[in-house]
Amino acid sequence: MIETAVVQTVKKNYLTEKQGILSWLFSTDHKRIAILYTFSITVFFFLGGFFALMMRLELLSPTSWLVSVGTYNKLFTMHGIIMVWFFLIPSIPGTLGNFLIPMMIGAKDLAFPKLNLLSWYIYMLGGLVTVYALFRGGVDTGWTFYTPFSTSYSTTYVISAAVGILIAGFSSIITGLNFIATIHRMRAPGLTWFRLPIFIWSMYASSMILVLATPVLAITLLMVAVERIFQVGIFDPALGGDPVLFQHMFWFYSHPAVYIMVLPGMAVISEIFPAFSRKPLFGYKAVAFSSIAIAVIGFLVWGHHMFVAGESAYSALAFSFLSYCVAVPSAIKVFNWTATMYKGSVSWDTPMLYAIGFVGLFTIGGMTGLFLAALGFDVHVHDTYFVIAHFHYIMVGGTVMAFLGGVHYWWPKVSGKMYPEGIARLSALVVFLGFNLTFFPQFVLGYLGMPRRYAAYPPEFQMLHVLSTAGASILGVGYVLPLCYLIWAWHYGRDAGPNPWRATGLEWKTESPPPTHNFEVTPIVTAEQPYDYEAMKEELQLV
Amino acid sequence: MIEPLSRKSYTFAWLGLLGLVLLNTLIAFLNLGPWNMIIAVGIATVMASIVAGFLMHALYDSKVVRIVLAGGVIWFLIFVSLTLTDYMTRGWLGVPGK
Amino acid sequence: MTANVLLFWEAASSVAGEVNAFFVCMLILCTVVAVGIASFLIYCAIRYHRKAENELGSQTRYNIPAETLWTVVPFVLFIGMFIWGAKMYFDIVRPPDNTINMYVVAKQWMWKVQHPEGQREINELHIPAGRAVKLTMTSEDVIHSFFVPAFRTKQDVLPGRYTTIWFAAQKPGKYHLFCAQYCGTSHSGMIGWIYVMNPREYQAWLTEGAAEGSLASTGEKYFHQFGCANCHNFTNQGRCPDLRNLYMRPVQLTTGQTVLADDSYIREKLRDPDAQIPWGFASNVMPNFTGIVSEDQIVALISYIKALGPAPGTLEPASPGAAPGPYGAQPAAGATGATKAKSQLETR
Amino acid sequence: MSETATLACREQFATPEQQRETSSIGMWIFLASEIMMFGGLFVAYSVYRLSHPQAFQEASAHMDILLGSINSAILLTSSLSLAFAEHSAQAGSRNLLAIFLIATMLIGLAFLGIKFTEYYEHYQQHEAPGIWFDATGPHASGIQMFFVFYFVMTGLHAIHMIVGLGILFALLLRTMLGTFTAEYHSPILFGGLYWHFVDIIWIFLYAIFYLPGLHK
Repeated sequence: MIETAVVQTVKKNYLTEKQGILSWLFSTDHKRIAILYTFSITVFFFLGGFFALMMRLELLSPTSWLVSVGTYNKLFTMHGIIMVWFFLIPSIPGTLGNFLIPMMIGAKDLAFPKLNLLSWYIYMLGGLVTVYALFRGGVDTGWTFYTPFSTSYSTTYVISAAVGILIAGFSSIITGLNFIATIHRMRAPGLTWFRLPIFIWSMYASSMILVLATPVLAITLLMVAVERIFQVGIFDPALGGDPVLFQHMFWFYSHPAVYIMVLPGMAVISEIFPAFSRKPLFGYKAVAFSSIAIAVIGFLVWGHHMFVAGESAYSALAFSFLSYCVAVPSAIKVFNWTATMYKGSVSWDTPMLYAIGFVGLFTIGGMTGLFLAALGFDVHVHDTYFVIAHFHYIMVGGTVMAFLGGVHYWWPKVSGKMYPEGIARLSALVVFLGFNLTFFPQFVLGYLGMPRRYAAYPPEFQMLHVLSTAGASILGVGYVLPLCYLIWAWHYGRDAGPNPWRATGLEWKTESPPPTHNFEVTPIVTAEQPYDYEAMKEELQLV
Repeated sequence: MIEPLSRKSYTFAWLGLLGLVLLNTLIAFLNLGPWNMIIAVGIATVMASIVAGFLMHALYDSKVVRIVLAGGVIWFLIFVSLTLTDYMTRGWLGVPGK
Repeated sequence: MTANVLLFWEAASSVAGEVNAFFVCMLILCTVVAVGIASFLIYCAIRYHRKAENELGSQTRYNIPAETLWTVVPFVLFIGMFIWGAKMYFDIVRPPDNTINMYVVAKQWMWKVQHPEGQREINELHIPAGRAVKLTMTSEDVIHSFFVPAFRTKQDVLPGRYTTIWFAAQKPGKYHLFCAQYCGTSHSGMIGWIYVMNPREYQAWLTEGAAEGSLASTGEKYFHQFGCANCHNFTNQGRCPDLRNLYMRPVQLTTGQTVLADDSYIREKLRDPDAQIPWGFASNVMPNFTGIVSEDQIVALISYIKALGPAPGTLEPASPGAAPGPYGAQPAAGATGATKAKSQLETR
Repeated sequence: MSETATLACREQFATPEQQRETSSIGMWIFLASEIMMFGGLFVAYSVYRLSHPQAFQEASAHMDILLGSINSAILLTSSLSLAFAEHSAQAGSRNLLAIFLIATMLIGLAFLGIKFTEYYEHYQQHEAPGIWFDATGPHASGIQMFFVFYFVMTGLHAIHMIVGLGILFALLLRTMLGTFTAEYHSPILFGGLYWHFVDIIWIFLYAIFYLPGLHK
């Protein structure tokens, strides 16, 4: 039983409360900041996607034909930097997280609204510095900045890019801090931890990583910048440094960062499955704790990026074992999502299609992770397209699918309008097929021995590369379609009403779009469990 | 609400800290081999606990605050121990170069 | 494409078969699981498709036995994968005794190989089939990675440090050599070929190209050129250690520790002479050769020291038992290379 | 706490108590993040300390132990002074609060003055890597590494000190404007948390940079 008292009809919502560009740029409303984030990450997504498309075109031919080898190196570097730090990491937390966390816990806003706005500005500043590096001629170190290449050999704009990422890192820390404090202290009366939606649990786990891992990235990039500016050997063996130490420090951040990217995706999926099966999420407690387990164990596995990098065999054994341990909570989640559909009332709306696609792709991505965690097998496929395919199945097949699913699911809440269902289902299908055609051949390429970051390659790999490029163009269409029809729907979609999906959760108890303070009266939660569809019975009979 | 400590207890904490700086410095003049570093960092840890516990009121603040503080410290220990595991176990398993 | 698939299964080294076997087993297991999950998703989507707009699903929340099952079973399977993966790892990285020892110096963007017999190759490596070959590798600039897909093995090549890789090619042929770690502009051009030859052809190839003498003899030349011989002149006056019978022997240091005089130790002495001073010797005696001696020259010098063999009056050559260090498996291999190189030295 | 409930709080909070607790958690999370930031440097220091033991020992002997020890005492005293400021704030005594804030800032400035004097000494002795550095002898590269970490870590610490001084100055202004009362003074406590945390970092920096070179 969730009681809310929406007494009077609200004329103004958060979109119409104030007008003018300045009312957006200086807004501390978490919903408006979420919209600001949506604009920015969309721009960065298509920028990063453009680089990816250029790379795929270049790889149509075994020889370097479209761009020079040096340009290709800059393309994959900028693709990685922009997609990881300016799209994937802020994507779901910055947009859906910002919008939904206060609404789901019945709060008026995040704990620190000004910091929230500040984090967007910091993120944009970081983005601008990185784009500056891009326009000055780009960076060619790879997004991993491996030393001593990045510190002593690259002649490109490494410092600008590193500083841009460092700045964006502070934005991540502030966002994470804000979420944790909000979830701890801003919950509505009666909303205990085990009454929270899984979205909140997963975002909490993701925020833990943001806060504890990002500062290590900041300090690592700072050291790279110091080494480049002052020509002192922090990581350069010629001056007594150790390049493997850089890898430890980098992956201590960057492996957990994978979970920063995918946990919010899992958060979205854990909401979509119950809503479109009209059934509580199966194994709620196991799913909740598995999020926390992923966040904690995820910090203990970074050495699996270094099995052939010269780390000790003993260390490699430990990291391999721990990597298998972190796969257990992910497996639990997959089985629980699947079980949620069993004996449900399953609809085929677009968010559900994305969610089912997510589970399929995430399963493939996760299971190829089991291949990679095996020490002896990793020796062969490390730094090949097998790895590329694996993490794209997690990042794109996982996070991006979840993001698109979430955008469709909460679009009625955000905009107050419905999106066109038919074309949305079609584009979900296009994304799914395009994605598989792009990345599945890369598993084969990887096992055949095609190394990553090659602008030119032996001709026997061409067939698979052509397939992959063909898939990429389909995938590109699949991403442009939602952009078009969602913008259309913002103006011309039919009115959605407060709860078009008949879903549970506090965010559906208020108007669409919500009023500036989310709830007219602070809700009091009395339901013993989340996803309380028993309480929906009355509402459903009215339909 | 955090109850204020008395000025007297702050002063005692401060005197204790000054004493520990002195102790740490004096011990550093003795050559104890590898123990020098262990003792220096150990005494520093005791000092840090005094500052965190009394001056920063971690001992008197809410449980969440202590969990957050413990989280920061534990994560740092994870970082340092797993990194050093690599460096200290090179060659343990008889694999050349590893 | 068919050629690809053939290459795919080609087990060109002694460990490749095991990697293929692991791959196939994992592939079968994961396909079964993935197909199972996908079918269940599709079955549920169709079987439980919403019939009426106001329909509700069953409100089951927990099923502890099922949840325990799908937590424990994957974990047990994962442990199995870990054990197999770890076993395979040691098969791949631990070299057998009796390897042919070669040196690789990588630089942007080429592979330089030095055979003990003195042959030098760039972006090519000729090896005999059926013999285990061990490469001791270092880089002059950035990190590279020595990757031979057909051999299913790979190792990063680091500046300032030696790493090793070994493989025993099974049958003659021509195989790709790739640099797998991004190393700058022409990373994709840092490729080469491994030529696996019949042992007899290999011998012929060796004699054809043997123009400048063995690697050890080149090392001897440098040993005089850089003035090493002025101090390390075997008269053992007490200022400098006698380098005979040093290779792969334990050395007691002034600090009381014992280290093994392996390739890395000798390399380190040229780079940072006072880092690990042997017992009974003073520091600040040997000059620092950083920037003076190149990586190529260092491997030649190491080969020379390796070839110097036992000191006069010592009857036994360096034996595996004499080196209780962490690299216990190496001395026999080292000794074989050393005796071979030494015999070449003597014939000169 | 019934009388505090009537006090104003920001609109997203229900009560001032909720606001104080939330901000306190936020501050501590920030400090946990700071632990990891300095933690990265401590990890790197440990690795190089293990691989260049003699060089680090030798380089540490170049530290000015007298100035370092004085600075430790000074910084601890500034923490005491700030603790007194917090105490005065809780007692509602605005004048004492202002006096102790000013005292803390002056002591903090003294710390920075001594720190920069040390930096200048190192510079004059050609111990500033990347700017003016010569070291000879067998451990030159290790000594340079020590000084790189010395400058990066104490430099980052000094930046934190400067930020801390800025925070104290802002708090002082708000004190003079009469913002803080016995009921509402939590910003003073949060400023204090930050300042004491910076103090903790110095305690460790002192132990790893100044002390190892004292014995022969």
